[in-house]
Amino acid sequence: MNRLTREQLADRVARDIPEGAYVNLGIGLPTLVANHLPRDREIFLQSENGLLGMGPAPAPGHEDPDLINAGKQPVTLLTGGAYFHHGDSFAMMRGGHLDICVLGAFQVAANGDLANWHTGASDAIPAVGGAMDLAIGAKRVWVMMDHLTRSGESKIVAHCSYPLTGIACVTRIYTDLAVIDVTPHGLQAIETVPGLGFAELERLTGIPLINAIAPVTE
Amino acid sequence: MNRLTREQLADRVARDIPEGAYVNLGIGLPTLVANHLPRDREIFLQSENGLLGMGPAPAPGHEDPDLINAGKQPVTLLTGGAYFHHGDSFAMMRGGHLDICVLGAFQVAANGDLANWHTGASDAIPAVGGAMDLAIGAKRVWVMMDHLTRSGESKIVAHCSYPLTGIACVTRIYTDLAVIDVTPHGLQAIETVPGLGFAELERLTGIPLINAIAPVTE
Amino acid sequence: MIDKTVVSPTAAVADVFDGATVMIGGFGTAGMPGELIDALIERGASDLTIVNNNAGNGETGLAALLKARRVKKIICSFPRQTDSHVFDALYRAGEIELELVPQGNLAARIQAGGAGFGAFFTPTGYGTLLAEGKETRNIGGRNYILEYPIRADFALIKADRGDRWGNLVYRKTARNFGPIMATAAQCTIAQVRDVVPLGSLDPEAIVTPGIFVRRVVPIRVAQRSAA
Amino acid sequence: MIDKTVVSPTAAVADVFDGATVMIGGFGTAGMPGELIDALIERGASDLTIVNNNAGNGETGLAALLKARRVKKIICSFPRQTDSHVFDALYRAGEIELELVPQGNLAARIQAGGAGFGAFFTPTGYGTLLAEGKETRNIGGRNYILEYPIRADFALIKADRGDRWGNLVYRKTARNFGPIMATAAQCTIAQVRDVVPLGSLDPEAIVTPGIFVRRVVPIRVAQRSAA
Repeated sequence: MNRLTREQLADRVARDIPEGAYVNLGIGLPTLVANHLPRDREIFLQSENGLLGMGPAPAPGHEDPDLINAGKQPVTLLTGGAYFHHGDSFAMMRGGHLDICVLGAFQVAANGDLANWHTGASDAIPAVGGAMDLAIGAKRVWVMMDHLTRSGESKIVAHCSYPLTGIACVTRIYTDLAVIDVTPHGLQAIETVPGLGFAELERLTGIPLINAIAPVTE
Repeated sequence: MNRLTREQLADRVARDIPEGAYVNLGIGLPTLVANHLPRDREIFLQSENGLLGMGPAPAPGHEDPDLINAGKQPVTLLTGGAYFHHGDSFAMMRGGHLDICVLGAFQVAANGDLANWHTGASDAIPAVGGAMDLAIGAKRVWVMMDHLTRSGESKIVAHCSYPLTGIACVTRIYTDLAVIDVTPHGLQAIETVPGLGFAELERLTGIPLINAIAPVTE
Repeated sequence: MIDKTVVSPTAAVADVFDGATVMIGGFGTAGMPGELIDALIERGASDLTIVNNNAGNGETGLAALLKARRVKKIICSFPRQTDSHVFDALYRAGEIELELVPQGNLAARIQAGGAGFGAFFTPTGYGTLLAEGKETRNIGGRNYILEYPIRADFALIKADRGDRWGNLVYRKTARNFGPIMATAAQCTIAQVRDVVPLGSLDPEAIVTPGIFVRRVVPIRVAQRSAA
Repeated sequence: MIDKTVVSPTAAVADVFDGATVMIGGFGTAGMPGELIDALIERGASDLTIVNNNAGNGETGLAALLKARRVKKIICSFPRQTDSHVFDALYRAGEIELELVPQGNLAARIQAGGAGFGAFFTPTGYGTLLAEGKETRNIGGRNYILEYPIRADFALIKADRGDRWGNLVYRKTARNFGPIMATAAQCTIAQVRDVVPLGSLDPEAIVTPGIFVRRVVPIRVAQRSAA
């Protein structure tokens, strides 16, 4: 079995974003998706700090401290992009206007519960940012994460043990091992990496999955 | 006794608007105040339909159908004025940012209740516009009206018989006979037209007033 | 390539269905999307619920839609005007339902619809006829009523210029309800004086970002003045 | 003649009092009014409640205000950052109170403060730790929590250009919280790169109309880069 690298995972997610989609990429891993968007599609990236039509990182030496993304990294604005204030930006997010948001996660539960803002450790300094708004606002919430923790535990769980970001909000999970849809009937695996069968995926995940993996027909 | 004409009343109100005030003039009679603002003061007129820094009516032939006031009459924009949408406009009004609004009225009660939107007649088609927002939003709500109805009844009453626009919201009443403050202790007359004494004013008004009319010292 | 331009007003409103809730921009005739309304009349959809500040002026635009008896209910703040005789007659005949909303609550309810809120406590209208039956609450010594969002299936608005991504700028006080209605409808259709090349609109001055706009319909001024 | 220009940052913040609630614009350092914060530190007002998206970066600006121990409480969405060591240390020592608010609820609470609402039902945070103890309600099948407005005694913000009436325009994503904080404070103080003559700002593109701004403080770029 070949786990996807971070860049391969970003590429896999990017492939599913259709032309014309309005998309927010969360800080961290999801930010990588921007570099993999198909160049022949017009896709609109929104950043919570007040821009729509976010472009790639500027050339070195052309950074503008007044033009940053949610992760506070320098970005650019595409021709046709627009700036707006935080009130308007979160109205856009909360109001269901984004087609897709892609978020990192600590855990996703079988019902789509998301935990991605707080480890729950008593000495941790909590910080939430826009995560809870994105979790409940976008039409589709995609999670992008490693399937397993460093110690080998599944991050897809029956019930989240970390504090929640949003309830039953995740619609699809992209991991380095599989693509899994959250459905009313349960988690439905639709794709695995080459060399990984459904049974082994289910064993690694540790909770029941539905097998909806398309047979390889080539 | 010399009742003020409409223009004299507008002039009287205008005299009390200080430099730098943000002011909304309601439709109808209050609109006349704009023509009487002292030319040596910078006063900011707001119009509910999305402009701040409203100027006088345009010269004939220079009307712009896209530049109107709340009464849908053509106006102009002063240098330094700004346009905004209805959400922002009513946030400005409801949020307490206007120093003064001047409204017409059917009736004002002793506690400052205002009735100015609906006669209550069963066959009347009700229309409220921005009146209720103005009544509760501005720091000071001034009413500008005839003291008496055409049939000679006082429009200043113990309790409004017409449907209310806002509760205990009026702070000052300018009529063609007097200037009256709404205070926690009751209605306090501070000025009458020449030839009208306090006793006669109170008799015409029909409810108790407090006499705070400054003696003529000249 | 994304191009939201739709050349014909008729095509732009072709999917407005019977029973739809339709927001229509404008304050009086300023900002009223006359050509889109004409196309809507031609389209023939009926039993509409209309959200507009007013209830039509004269015999054109919204008044013509009312006169064609396509409107079941209107949600507005100021129906009665000197030239609102079409509405007045329908209302007196009991042939149109009126939900009268103070103008600021109307704006705020539309904004709440666009921004995903469930309800909000507003001071406007407390203690008046228009608050009858509504939930009230005293918060911090002040009285409020609870108001709910308004959302629509379609918003028909008029802007000044737009681009193929749906970005819009407006003209003077014709801006009024356009930007907030654009956020609260499933499908926002904007008629504009001109569709300009992408990048022509200053990103600092775009009032409605394209995310809120599905279709942009250029109406040449010659066409407009004939309407 | 109305002229809201105040040449000195020190004079502009001279009436900020002990115990005041002060909104400070900025998302990270973009839009942070560095010179006004420096003047506030110099002013010496203490026991402040600060509203900002973050809790300071490095050792300058808001972090310096925290380090000077002038802040009793901070209301923010994202205090923990790679360079938030000043806040981190105060927080771990129990020397600063933190009210953590999801970013969109923070923005909406500030807007509600500016717009005169009493409270609002928002879906964000429902069912999470940050909703504990808050009123909830199911409206139309969706769950919401009730959030209350935030208002302030002062707002310190940074804009790009302003005029003597207090009209402001911003620059790129440095706009962020400035326009909404300006509406929610008793006294809004804006530092700008330049005070331009009245009429220089396009009335269609003014983001903050002057009604929301009490003082405009020009900070020349040379000054700014030295901060």
